[in-house]
Amino acid sequence: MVELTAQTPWAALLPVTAGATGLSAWDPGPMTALMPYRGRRAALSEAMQAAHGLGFPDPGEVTAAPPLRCLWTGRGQAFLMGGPADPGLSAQAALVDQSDGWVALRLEGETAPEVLARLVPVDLRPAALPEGRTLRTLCGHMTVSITRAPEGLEILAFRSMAGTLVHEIADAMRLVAGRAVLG
Amino acid sequence: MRLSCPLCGERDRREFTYQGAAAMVDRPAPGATTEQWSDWLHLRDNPAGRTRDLWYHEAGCGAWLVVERDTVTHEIFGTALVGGDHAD
Amino acid sequence: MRFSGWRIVREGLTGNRGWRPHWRTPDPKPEYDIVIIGGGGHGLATAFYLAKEHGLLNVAVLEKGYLGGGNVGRNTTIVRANYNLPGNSEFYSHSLKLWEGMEQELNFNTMMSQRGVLNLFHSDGQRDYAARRGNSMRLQGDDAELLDREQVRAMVPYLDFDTARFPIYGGLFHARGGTARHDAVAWGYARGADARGVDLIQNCEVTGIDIAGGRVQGVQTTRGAIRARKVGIVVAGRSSQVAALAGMRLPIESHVLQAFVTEGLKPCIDHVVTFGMGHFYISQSDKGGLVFGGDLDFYASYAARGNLPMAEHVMEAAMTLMPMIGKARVLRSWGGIMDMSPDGSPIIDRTGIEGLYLNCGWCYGGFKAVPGSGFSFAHLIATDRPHAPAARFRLDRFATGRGLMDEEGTGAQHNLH
Amino acid sequence: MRIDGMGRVDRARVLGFTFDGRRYQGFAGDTLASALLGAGVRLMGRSFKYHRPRGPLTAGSAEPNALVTVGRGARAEPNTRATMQELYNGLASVSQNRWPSLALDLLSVNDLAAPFLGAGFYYKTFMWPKAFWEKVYEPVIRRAAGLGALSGQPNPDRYEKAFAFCDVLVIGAGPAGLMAALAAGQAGAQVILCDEDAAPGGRLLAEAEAVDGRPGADWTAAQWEALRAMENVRLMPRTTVTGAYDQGSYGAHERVAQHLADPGAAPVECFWRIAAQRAVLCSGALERPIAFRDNDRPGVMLAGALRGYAHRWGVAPGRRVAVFGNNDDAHRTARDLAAAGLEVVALVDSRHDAENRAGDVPFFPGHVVSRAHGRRGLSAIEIRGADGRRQRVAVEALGVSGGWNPALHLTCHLGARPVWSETLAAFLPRADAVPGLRPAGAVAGALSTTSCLRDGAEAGRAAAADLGFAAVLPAIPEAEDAPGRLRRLWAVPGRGRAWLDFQNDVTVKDVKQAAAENYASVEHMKRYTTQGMATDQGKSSNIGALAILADATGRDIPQTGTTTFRPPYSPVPIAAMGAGAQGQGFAPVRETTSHAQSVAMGAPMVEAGLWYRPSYFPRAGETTWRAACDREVAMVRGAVGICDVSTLGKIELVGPDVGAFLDVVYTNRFSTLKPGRVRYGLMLREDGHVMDDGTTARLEADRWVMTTTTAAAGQVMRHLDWVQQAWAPGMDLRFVSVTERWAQFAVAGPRSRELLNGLLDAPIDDAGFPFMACGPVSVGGVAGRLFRISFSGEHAYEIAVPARFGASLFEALVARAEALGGGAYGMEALNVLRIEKGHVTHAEIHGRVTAFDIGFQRMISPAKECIGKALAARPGLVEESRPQLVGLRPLDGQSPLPAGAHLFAAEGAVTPDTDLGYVTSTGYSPTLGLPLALGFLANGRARHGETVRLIDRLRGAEVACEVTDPVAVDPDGGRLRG
Repeated sequence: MVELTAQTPWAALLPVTAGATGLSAWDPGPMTALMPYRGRRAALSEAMQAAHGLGFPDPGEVTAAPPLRCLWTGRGQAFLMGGPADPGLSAQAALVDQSDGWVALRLEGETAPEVLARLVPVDLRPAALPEGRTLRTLCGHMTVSITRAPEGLEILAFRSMAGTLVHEIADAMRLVAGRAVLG
Repeated sequence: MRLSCPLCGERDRREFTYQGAAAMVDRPAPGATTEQWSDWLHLRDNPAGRTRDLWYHEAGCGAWLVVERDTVTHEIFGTALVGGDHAD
Repeated sequence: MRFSGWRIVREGLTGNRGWRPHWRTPDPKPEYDIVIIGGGGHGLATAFYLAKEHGLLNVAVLEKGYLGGGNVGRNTTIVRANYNLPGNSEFYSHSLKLWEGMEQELNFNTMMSQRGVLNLFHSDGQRDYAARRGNSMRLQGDDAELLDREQVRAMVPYLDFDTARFPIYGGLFHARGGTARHDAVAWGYARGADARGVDLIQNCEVTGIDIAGGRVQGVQTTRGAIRARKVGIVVAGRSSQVAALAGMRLPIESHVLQAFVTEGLKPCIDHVVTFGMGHFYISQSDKGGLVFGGDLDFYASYAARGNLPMAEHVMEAAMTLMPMIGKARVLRSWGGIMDMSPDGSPIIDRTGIEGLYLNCGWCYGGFKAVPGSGFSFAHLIATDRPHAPAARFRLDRFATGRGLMDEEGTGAQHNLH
Repeated sequence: MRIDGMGRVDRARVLGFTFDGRRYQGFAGDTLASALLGAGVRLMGRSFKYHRPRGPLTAGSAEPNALVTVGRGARAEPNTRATMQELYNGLASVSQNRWPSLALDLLSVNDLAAPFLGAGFYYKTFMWPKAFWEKVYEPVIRRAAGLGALSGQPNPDRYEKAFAFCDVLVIGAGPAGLMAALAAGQAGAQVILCDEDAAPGGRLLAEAEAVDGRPGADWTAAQWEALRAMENVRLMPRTTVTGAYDQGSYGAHERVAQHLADPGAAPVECFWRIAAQRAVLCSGALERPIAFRDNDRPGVMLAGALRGYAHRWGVAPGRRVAVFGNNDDAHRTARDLAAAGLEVVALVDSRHDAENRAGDVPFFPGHVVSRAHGRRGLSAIEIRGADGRRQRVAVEALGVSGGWNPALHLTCHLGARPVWSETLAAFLPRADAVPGLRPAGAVAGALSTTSCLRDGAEAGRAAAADLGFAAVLPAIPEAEDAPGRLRRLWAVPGRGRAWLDFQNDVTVKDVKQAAAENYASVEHMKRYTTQGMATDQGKSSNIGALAILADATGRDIPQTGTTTFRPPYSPVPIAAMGAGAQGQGFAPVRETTSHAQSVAMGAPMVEAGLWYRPSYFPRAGETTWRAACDREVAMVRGAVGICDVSTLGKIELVGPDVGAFLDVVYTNRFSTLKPGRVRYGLMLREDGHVMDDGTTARLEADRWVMTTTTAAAGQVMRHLDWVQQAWAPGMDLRFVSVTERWAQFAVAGPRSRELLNGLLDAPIDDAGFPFMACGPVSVGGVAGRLFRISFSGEHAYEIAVPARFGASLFEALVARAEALGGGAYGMEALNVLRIEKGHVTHAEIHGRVTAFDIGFQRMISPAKECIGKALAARPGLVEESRPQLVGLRPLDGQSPLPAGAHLFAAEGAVTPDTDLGYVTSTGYSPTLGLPLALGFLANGRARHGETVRLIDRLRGAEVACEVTDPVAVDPDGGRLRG
């Protein structure tokens, strides 16, 4: 029998540190897109509470029941992360496996919002994006999901674009660090 | 230019894809004549002033929006989800 | 007054006191044979050719602002005949020939500069389409040359051939294409039309089109009613509003297209160069400014100004294609209102109303069309028969599906161009 | 020259620099212009048209004359305003637009020919002979024109773009801006305060006056520190707000490190996109000159600039100075210069009733300066009285003040026109010109420092209060409060040329000539004379020019109107607005899971949209791509090939109504598809033309996966979202892209099943997995999906596994394929395989073709509605004369068939009217041993078997071809099913 090995090509590119920020990868584990059927959002949320102890998030919201988290990711859509989704949820929602589809990065450090301000057209400072909030937007020319976690800003992007994503964020980190030297 | 997405809040225009007059929502019923179809697809009021048009929050939540705005001043009066609140 | 080098010397030696108005400022007469609504490039050229080619002199051009104040004065000045599809191909071919004789025809230096238009391609697929287009141009009798990467490098060595995201595979070169001094085109036609007796009436907005028995009777304006046997509408950027005065709904959406110019620089770009993987085209004016543009801002607008995302896209395209212009500074940006038709091609046609003629839908290609459009529209108005090179610019093609001219292949419906 | 005891430069820090190769010294805090003036240099540039010698007119960003090139080699910055460039040690600068040298410029011969080079002269000549324009006249004109030169090399500097967000954006850190920021900041609003200058203070830096009992500069420094201490206030010096856009968007250009010899790792410049809920515009006012004969001599400058050079930098263009004005502010200049110890030899005031406010200086009320003397530098002025009597006074510097124009440019960026104020003899901004933006201070017409402070504070308070902050008006510091008076004077009548637009050499005569030639609209005058079109966009000259035009055309100024101010306020480098795109940054790179291995195998990677795909996999001994391609095709036809097809869009659809939904978006019916089966589908745009094609598999009763082409994946997703949200909200289905989730590989060829059965955890057979079947499989314990579909026309599969296993699976597949006599194949082979099978790609479905054109008319189900169906039935879209998809092969069996060639009848003329079609795809078929092509031919389906001529004039090809069915290999599909 063939043995397939898991590979994440961006592992070789990370971590990156520049100035006051650090960029690293993290493993989001199983990810399931939850998309409630028509009129079933509340029912889905209840079923999720029963099965996982967290509800379906409102727009921009993250619900959590460690190790599980559920990130709002779009109109009628959220990603359950940190563990598999209860198959029973499929009575209320379309469930589609998204594992492996996304590269997950974390940007840590006080100047993380300044770094992403080079790439992201949304205010990511803590006052605008506090912990427990998430949003969909652009990072450079790529669509991303950005969430504020206790450790820093988490960025999900399409797996195939991992190289560009790392490169562009690392570049921004270096520019911000370069400015800091100017005083 | 900034648009308010009902789900995501105020966002830069670069997150949105434009799709023209909101009249496109009112697709002719089955059985309409070719002329009716052609008029629907091609002819436009194209107002210099208040209009309703379609925007897709492509780099955001994936919602299609009807935006009411002014084509001369670019003032925006309001945005709403196409198809209503069927699943947000 | 005939212009020439001798005239300049004579005036210079006598204190430049002999210069006379290039056109009169007439009051509108109560009646004309033909009223042209719109004193832009197309309208002025139409009036000029009505007078010159058809001997029709009892003509007025009504302009709500100043002559040449619309898109003829706010474009990137590119002239070319490098279209692929039947309809566009023969029309722009004819138009280019008129450009080539324009200065002598008008006795006005419009600075038509046939410095060559180079359309770059960046993949095998784009090369194939460039070849198809180039063959259409050759077939039409126009020039086209397919250059490989090394030939492109020899011609425009300042492009980024080594590190750009989308490598340059080659280019389609159209040597007879180039640029012209945009304002001068409007002024030249205005002066020529005026000299032949056409009344150019500025600050005169048309507020109504009088129709009786299915036939046009004249127009209402801010300077009074004017009777006319024939009325031509040629008002890019306001086509829907003026057509609505005649009860018509057009297949037009109005969009804003931005353009940019840098500070003056010593000569560094000798051709018109266009990028194939993003929206960017550039040339250098005789004054030294880099003149460049991109795509529509992509939202319906009558504001003649744009927003930053498209401006940034254009600058980004510039930087990936020709990083040597990075230190050139953008001096000014502006916007024009484009008549966008569903398939991206224009309309020159009769309407359902007798004596009322329509010229619109030039999208972002109107400048190079100025002489051809004026010539063909004049022919249509004067003879009531379409002029052969413009015969495919029919208003009914969207209803019939015949002769759609979707050059870009993005779709013969709105908002896809 | 330096003025002892004046200026705020740091005389302890001496900085060396060069100008045109000569070494000079300046001080920390100098600009290049102030350092040159300090070193006794007045001549800094040449004008555009007449190459007149010029010195600085201003001390700021509106400078039209003192433009130089700073830096060396590829880092050289042409057209840098010497008045804005901060001095650093080692700065190298050179003058521009002169040859051979600044002092001796041969093209200044143009100035002697000026009578022949008036407004618009070039429209009237250079037309004969016809061919001479491009060959003779234009090259000469181009070389003479232009200012600085680009280096011609790629830009080595780093630039960035960034976004910023605030409640209140304050534009300008002069007295009004500082107070506005303070008021809004104290209220708790998030504030951004931008100023184009390196140092805050605006005019306060250029004045001697006190604010709050302290020197203005000291007061400014204290305010700045107070603002810096506020967490909610962000200070952005060296940042010009360049444009106002919709909904409170602003562009701003920051010169991050242009004041340093070495930027280090920092960007040199940054282009900001600022989103602000409210803005306060405190951009101040710009002084305007008065035109008189030869008023462009080096040493003639704006009075406020002359005063500023003395106060801020302690320099002057010479010891003997004069001041000429039509207003009280000119008196202040004379007073301050005298106090600085300069010899003020004349204060000339055009107002006969003016009172001397300058103290003990020679005063000439009711006089004008009618002429300047001294070619390369001012040596004397001619003062003329009301009685016409003239006197010549030797001076080295003259300050001119014609009044002040509010710097209202940003308020016009959204299209609003300014309003003429008779009282101020200036245009003022409309209060509602830019929604959310309020002009305050001098830009709003406030005349005294006190009124600026008060207006700024009130505007800052109001902006914060408007947003719900509890804002109070800060205490207004005490300052000068004397409103100035002014009597209009635009140009001094008289002989000779009097300059309006210094850089473009537009004189009063030119404007009058334009009017005489009926270029009477202000836009006509501008475009005809080039007034206001230089690098300063007419900041100092526009109002004077239009006043002269108004006079010449018998109108007043409001009737004449203004030209339009447009972004940017001051020029922005392309590299800043396009930051990040140089090289690879223009678009993201998408890599498949097999990317690294394909590269390792030597495959050239080619762009496919944003993706990279392998072109071919060369093997030892293969010297051309064709050799590799032929071998790969043969491999697939004879054994088995592996191709990464992960770039195709994959959309997973779930729910009871998916089938019904697909019936709407596809032309053919999908609701009847059984679970475990796959169907090919065609999508139309609403205009009846083909949008995309691909297969959709019904994995389970309620679970489907659609594939799109690589190119159209985004468009199809947008389309599906549209159809569902707009037209099918009642249908119960949900979908999401899974393109990135699955790595998918084609396993194609007669030995494909054999390969798979050596790999899959459970073998498959034809009964369980017939053509167009799909189902779950397990590979080494990993759950995957298998589809029996074929683009190559062979017995083939596509196998998908979670992306993390993609690289590993690719490796295993290739190894096993090679063991079976096959291997990996790339895009070239893929293309040949599909051409042999007559399968279309976007080369054929290029947006202008219909289902009818590609022979798929019967795929438009007559039994149901679908998108595009109604308009696909338009008569023009189903006519037999339309070009239809055909196959082509050369009659001689060997001539290549270039794509892009056109098709003509075997005999007859070759004209646009006889054009029958064109070639879309081409390749050499190793299977058949001859070139094949696909193309579109008028009435093509009825012409199979006929001969047509392929003509490619670009590449000199003419080939007689046989028209065939598009399918050249295995037309009955036996290999697919076998």
